[in-house]
Amino acid sequence: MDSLPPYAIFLIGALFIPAIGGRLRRVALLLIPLLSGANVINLEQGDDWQLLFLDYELIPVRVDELSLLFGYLFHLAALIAVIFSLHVRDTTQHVAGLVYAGSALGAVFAGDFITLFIFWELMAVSSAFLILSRRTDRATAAGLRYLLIQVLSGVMLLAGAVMRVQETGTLAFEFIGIGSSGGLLIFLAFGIKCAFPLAHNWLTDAYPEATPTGAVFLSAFTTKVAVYALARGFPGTEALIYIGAVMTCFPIFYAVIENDLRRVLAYSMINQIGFMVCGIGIGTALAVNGAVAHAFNDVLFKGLLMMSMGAVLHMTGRINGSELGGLYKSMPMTAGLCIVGAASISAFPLFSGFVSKSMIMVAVLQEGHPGVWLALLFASAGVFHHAGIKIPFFAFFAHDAGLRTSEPPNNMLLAMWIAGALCVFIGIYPWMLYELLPFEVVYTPYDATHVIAQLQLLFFSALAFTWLKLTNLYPPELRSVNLDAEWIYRKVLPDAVRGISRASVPLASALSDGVRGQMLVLGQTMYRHFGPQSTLVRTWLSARMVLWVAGLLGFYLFFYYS
Amino acid sequence: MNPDLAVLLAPVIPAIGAVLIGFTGSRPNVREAMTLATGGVLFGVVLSLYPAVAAGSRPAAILFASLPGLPIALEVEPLGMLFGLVASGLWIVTSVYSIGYMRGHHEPNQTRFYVCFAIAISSAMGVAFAANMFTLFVFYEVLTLSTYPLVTHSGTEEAKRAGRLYLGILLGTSIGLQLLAIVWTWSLAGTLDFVPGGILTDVASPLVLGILFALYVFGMGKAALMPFHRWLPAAMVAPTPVSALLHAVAVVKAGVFAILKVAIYIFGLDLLSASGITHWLTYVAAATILIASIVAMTRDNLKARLAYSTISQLSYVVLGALLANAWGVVGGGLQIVMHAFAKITLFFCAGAIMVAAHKTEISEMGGLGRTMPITMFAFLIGSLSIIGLPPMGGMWSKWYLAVGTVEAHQFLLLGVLMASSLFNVAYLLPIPVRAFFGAPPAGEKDARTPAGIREAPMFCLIALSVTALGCVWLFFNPDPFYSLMNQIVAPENAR
Amino acid sequence: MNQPPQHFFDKPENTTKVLWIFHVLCVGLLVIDVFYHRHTMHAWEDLWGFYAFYGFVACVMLVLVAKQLRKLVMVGERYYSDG
Amino acid sequence: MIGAHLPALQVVVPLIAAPVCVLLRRPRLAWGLATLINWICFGVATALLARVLTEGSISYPLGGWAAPWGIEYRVDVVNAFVLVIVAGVSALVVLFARASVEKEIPAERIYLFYTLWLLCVTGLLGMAVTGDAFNLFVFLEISSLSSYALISLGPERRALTAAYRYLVMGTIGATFILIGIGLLYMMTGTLNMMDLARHLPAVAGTRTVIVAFGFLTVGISLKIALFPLHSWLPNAYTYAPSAVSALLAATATKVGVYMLLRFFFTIVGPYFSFEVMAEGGLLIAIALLATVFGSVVAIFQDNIKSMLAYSSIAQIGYMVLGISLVSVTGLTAGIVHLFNHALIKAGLFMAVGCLAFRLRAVTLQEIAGIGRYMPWTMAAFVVGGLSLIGVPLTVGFISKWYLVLGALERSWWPVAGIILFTSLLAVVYIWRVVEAAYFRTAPNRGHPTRFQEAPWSMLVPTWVVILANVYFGISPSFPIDIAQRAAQALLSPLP
Repeated sequence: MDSLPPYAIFLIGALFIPAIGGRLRRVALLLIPLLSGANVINLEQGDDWQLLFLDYELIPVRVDELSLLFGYLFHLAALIAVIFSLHVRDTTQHVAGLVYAGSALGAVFAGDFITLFIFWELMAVSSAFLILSRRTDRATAAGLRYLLIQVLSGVMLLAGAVMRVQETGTLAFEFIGIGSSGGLLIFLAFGIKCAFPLAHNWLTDAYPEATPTGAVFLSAFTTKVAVYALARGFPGTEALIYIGAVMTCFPIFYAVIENDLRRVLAYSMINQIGFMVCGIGIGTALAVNGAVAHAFNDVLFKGLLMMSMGAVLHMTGRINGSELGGLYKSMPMTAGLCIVGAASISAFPLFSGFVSKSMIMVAVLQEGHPGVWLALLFASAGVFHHAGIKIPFFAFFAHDAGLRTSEPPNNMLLAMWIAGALCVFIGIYPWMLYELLPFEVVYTPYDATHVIAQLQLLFFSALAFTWLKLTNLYPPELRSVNLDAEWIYRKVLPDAVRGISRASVPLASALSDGVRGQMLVLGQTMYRHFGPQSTLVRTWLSARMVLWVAGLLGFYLFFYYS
Repeated sequence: MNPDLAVLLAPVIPAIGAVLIGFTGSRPNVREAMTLATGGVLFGVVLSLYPAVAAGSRPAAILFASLPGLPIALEVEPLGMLFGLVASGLWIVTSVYSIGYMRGHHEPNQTRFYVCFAIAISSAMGVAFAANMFTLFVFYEVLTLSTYPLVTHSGTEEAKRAGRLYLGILLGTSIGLQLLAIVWTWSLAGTLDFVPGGILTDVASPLVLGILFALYVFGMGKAALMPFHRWLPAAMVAPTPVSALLHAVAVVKAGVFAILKVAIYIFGLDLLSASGITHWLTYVAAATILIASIVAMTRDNLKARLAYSTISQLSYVVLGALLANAWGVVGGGLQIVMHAFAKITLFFCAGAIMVAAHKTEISEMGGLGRTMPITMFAFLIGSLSIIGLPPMGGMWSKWYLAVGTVEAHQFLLLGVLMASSLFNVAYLLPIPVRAFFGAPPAGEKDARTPAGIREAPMFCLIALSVTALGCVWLFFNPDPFYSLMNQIVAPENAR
Repeated sequence: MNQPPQHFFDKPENTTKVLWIFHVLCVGLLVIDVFYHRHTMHAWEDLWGFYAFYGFVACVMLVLVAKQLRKLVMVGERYYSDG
Repeated sequence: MIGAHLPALQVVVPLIAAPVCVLLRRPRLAWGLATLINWICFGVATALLARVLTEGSISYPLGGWAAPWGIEYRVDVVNAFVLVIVAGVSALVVLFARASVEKEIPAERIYLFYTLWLLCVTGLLGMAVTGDAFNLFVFLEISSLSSYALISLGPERRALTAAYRYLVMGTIGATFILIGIGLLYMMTGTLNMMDLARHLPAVAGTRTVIVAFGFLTVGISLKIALFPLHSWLPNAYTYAPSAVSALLAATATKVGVYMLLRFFFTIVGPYFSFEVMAEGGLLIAIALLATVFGSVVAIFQDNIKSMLAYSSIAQIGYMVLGISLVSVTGLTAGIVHLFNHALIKAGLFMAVGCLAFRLRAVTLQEIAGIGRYMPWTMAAFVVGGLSLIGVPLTVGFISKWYLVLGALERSWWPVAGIILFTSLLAVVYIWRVVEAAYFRTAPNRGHPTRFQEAPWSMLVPTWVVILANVYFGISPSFPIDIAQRAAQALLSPLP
């Protein structure tokens, strides 16, 4: 065992970054993912680490196809994100980004629940700083909400893990299944991180509030770790098929009417994860391969889209569709790369999304879920509609908003170029990706049926867009907030708490006043009866004392006789 | 050093220290040196006991014979070792901190402060190493009385009111309930010695045992179990080092420590779990955890919020004892350690903020991270440890407590622990987050324009950094404390 | 007088040209469906122009439903921050 | 040679010394003689106790007339113990008295004071030592009359009315006792206690004996100020000279309780007293009422002496409570509390005497902030107060321990609860003093010289008593052994 744990270089590097300044820091930032990548390339399957800690047998590193694939992917993502954020002069963001990437690596290589939990929570905390670093009141609030929900996921994982240890006697993170209550809790914990419906709002709430560079990190890791964890623990769980289908469909409605383009991307992210979740739920070799491959591609194209929007935000300071437009004039290269990302997410043939999403679609049909298949097809059309067309259209084309700027800094462009190139490369030559997948791939994406069907779907979706746009049926971009499930915890609950506390403050003070009053009355009563002037205590006349004595004697005698 | 002698010295050294501090009161530098020296020697002595105890031996000493069959005696067992280490170790740090704080804050009556502090530590050592319930009770009362002047240090009307409440609740519960329970135990069992496995097996009906146990649990007023918690927020009028060491470590932990002791060595876990007499009490502890957390959220005064947080966290230990199984006890014991390090850090930070920035209200602390980065970072670490997030030691205690609840099939309690973690996030993390990322309150110069760093006094910073690093260290190295606790629940595992 | 540089879509006729090309491509794709046999896994796929119509209808539905959704969920921008 | 006559010497020495004192006239000389005599008495009492402990009961026929016909002095463990208490306290208080008396009493009356003192001591010792019922009445009158006079010497005019009331009530009490003794004599024809005890069972249950029992109960209750016949006591203690308060509070009621023990256990016998007459239930109810009433009223007193007086009423309740449990533990508690309460109250009244030496009046208003001016006095008061509360390591705790234990042995745990509850009330009234003395700012005191510490001649005896509180709290085996033997002796059937 001559290699380091996959996450070590990131975490150790993060410790030293604050001490390094200026140009040297950029070199160090680049070196970290590269060195770590070299370390991971050397890892062989079965290079597991074992550790006896507090009488628990831990497996801090477990290397197999699945973890290795995500290991490579996360290095790639980290490298791109680091390059994209090289220009930033904010130690917090650099450190948080590195710790975040490192703990994501730790999570996918974790072979036991304790290790998984540790990195799960480390991810939550470190990623929150990427949101908080935006340093606006909105971002601070959103970051805290984000953290709260991530910790909720963490504690559910902890609770589930503890129950599972009691049920099975082992901490090893293998197939779990939802048959036991512990398994169910873990499932829900993964589900929160995976943005299951009704638990998805942390994503759409927080990611758009992150820093331009932070969002790139965020889009790469958290949900993908969750997808990995589902693929490891719950492949073939039927519920996931339907959950995935819902996840693909409902966000696109919100995406259509959402104004903040990064929030549109956040919704589309849920939509893409839905495909993966669905694939994991199907659970066949093809489906899981497709889900994992799609996760791989999603990191790249969603990263690319996030980066292009980040670049726009960085250069113009705006991100609402209603305030943008016509930027292709001053940012042509960004526009072009954005379109590459859009094509990839929409699964245009020759772009990366096509080679992975179709695997899931085929698997769904093979396993006999036509309804789900229709839903996914609808979502595919929809994703093109809102991510493929809406994002580039409203940002770079549409009505010229009069913004004149320039291309973003070179490091941003470079990062986007790398991501774009990879999207196209995988789209054209998917075999290298297929090699890495956990199961053997016997699937060919490029045949006439697939290509033509996909083109038909996409072109007519686009046709619908142009028709709606030309007839002004298309809803205009409006500055607004769209209520979603978060309404419950951002509005209903706080209002209820406020209402209760508003009602209870007078109640509590009345109560405490009442108690205080009662105590006072009690004190006064006691004083009246036992104070120096009370009947029992004040100096008695001798005659009265004698009377008492006589009375008592009588009482005693009576008592003795009876 | 001969372990038996070391046991004897543990309460004696700080008592001697108190005298020396009193005599050197006119020369502050000598006085503080004396405090630190006493702390160092004490910690050395306590530490020297560790190998023997970890190896399974039980050093003991008799101070003097009191009532027939009931000597004031000391004996070190693993749980006491754990508490003794924590209290004596953190005393040194607190002393360092006190030097910075008391001078920076220009507090009066500093000699009285240091003397009482030393006496309090002396009695905490006595509580930790008590060989029987009677000895524990004696030192417990000394602890109460010696900390009263610390609570009322400022001498204001508010401080006196708080002092009355402090004394009233602590003496009231200990005399009214705990003493009754002790005498009762004596009359049932004929002994009060702490014996592994307990001394009450087969001597009384479950009903009697249930009442007796409740008397003990509520009689330890220092554990701040609701409804006997009010003294703790009130005691926050004390100078911050007092709040830090006493109301996060020595005093409050003496309470929960005593409950654990009673559960393990008076009743015995088997008896407790078999008779099911603790069941309803677990809900009291759970309610305390939740209600105190909710109240903490509504407090804007930092120390008040921390006080309610302490109330909540203490009930974790109580819960651990009430679960009456091995894991609950391990979790409870670890929680004593983990919470001590984390909460003392938080109090140190609160005091540092008071000294350096003259702020007590949380709503005024926006943007403070720019002027006091070290302090606020330590605060963040402490908060994470309280919540139970890695890489902080607090994670391990939460883990074992969770295992304990599952072992006892108390899934509701598991839910309470988890919910409490979320509450902790909600009331602790906004403080450092707004300090680092929020804007300073209106009317203050915007700190985004480069302002000079105005950190707390150096002594304060050293102390709070040490404890914050302690939180991290405990994540990687909880084993010294874990193995102690493990020895209690699985004696065959003594290392 | 500093004339701002002219860009491609600044001329409406360019937009029209692009749209024309696009419409032709659409028709072409629909026509292709007649000339080749696709290997299908589900009967619906065999319907003529299934993917094309499905895509069109789906998107129109999506937008129209979303417009209705707006009536339900859209609130002011300061909805949450106003407490 | 002398050894054989110790019982007689115990009474005769002070009795003869009293008129000598009148002849001396000079204050210092009178004091010197009184001191000497008191210490001789103490020596005699100690020697008697030592002999009784080693050799068993001593019977001493006065004037050589054998038992049933002559007057027998009979010393067993019970009264030897009482003798030591009375003589010891008196010996210490008389040391204290010199300075105090010179301040409070006009010089020309001081020789009278010491004469009365010696007479009072004679009476108290005589009551304890005698084995003859009528002789007991005689000594009762001696002690009572001299104490009325002692009280009336108090510095305020109200001392006269207080003494007058005491006179009226005391006389009624003594008369009742006399009637009771007379009725018993009527039925048995003997006045010797042992003889009475032998003859009474034959006539038990007759109306005359029952009536005698009633008169004795009420009479003794009056003398020991058992609730509700307490009303003479507070004013008497409050307005008496400081030294007298200390002497009477520590000894007079103790001898009264001894009288109760003698009549109920030795003469009438526990079987008749508690089984036939069911005296136990009645006494417990009254004793509990006394403890609660005395404690509550004490809380509302502003004059510290009357606060202590009411506390005495409560403490007498404890003793009677212990006795009426009619078990070895209960009686041990009652008897050991005789001893302990003597130490507590003597110490406290002496500390208050020190305060009175410097202040106009010993009220809470007057003592504000006095802790800074009279640290030793107040420290003594605090330790005594802790002992009164029953804090561990003081004698007060030992008493409470046995009382609660006794109650629990009988499963009367509400009684145990009330005992502890009244301890809490004691916390409240003691704490009022502590707070006033230490935590209230002193009024502007005109003459700094007036507010010095009390003279050492007062402080030293005070501290001797206070330290005895602690010593016998830490190492209580001496009083407990004796009390246990006494309890067994009282409960065992006659030889």
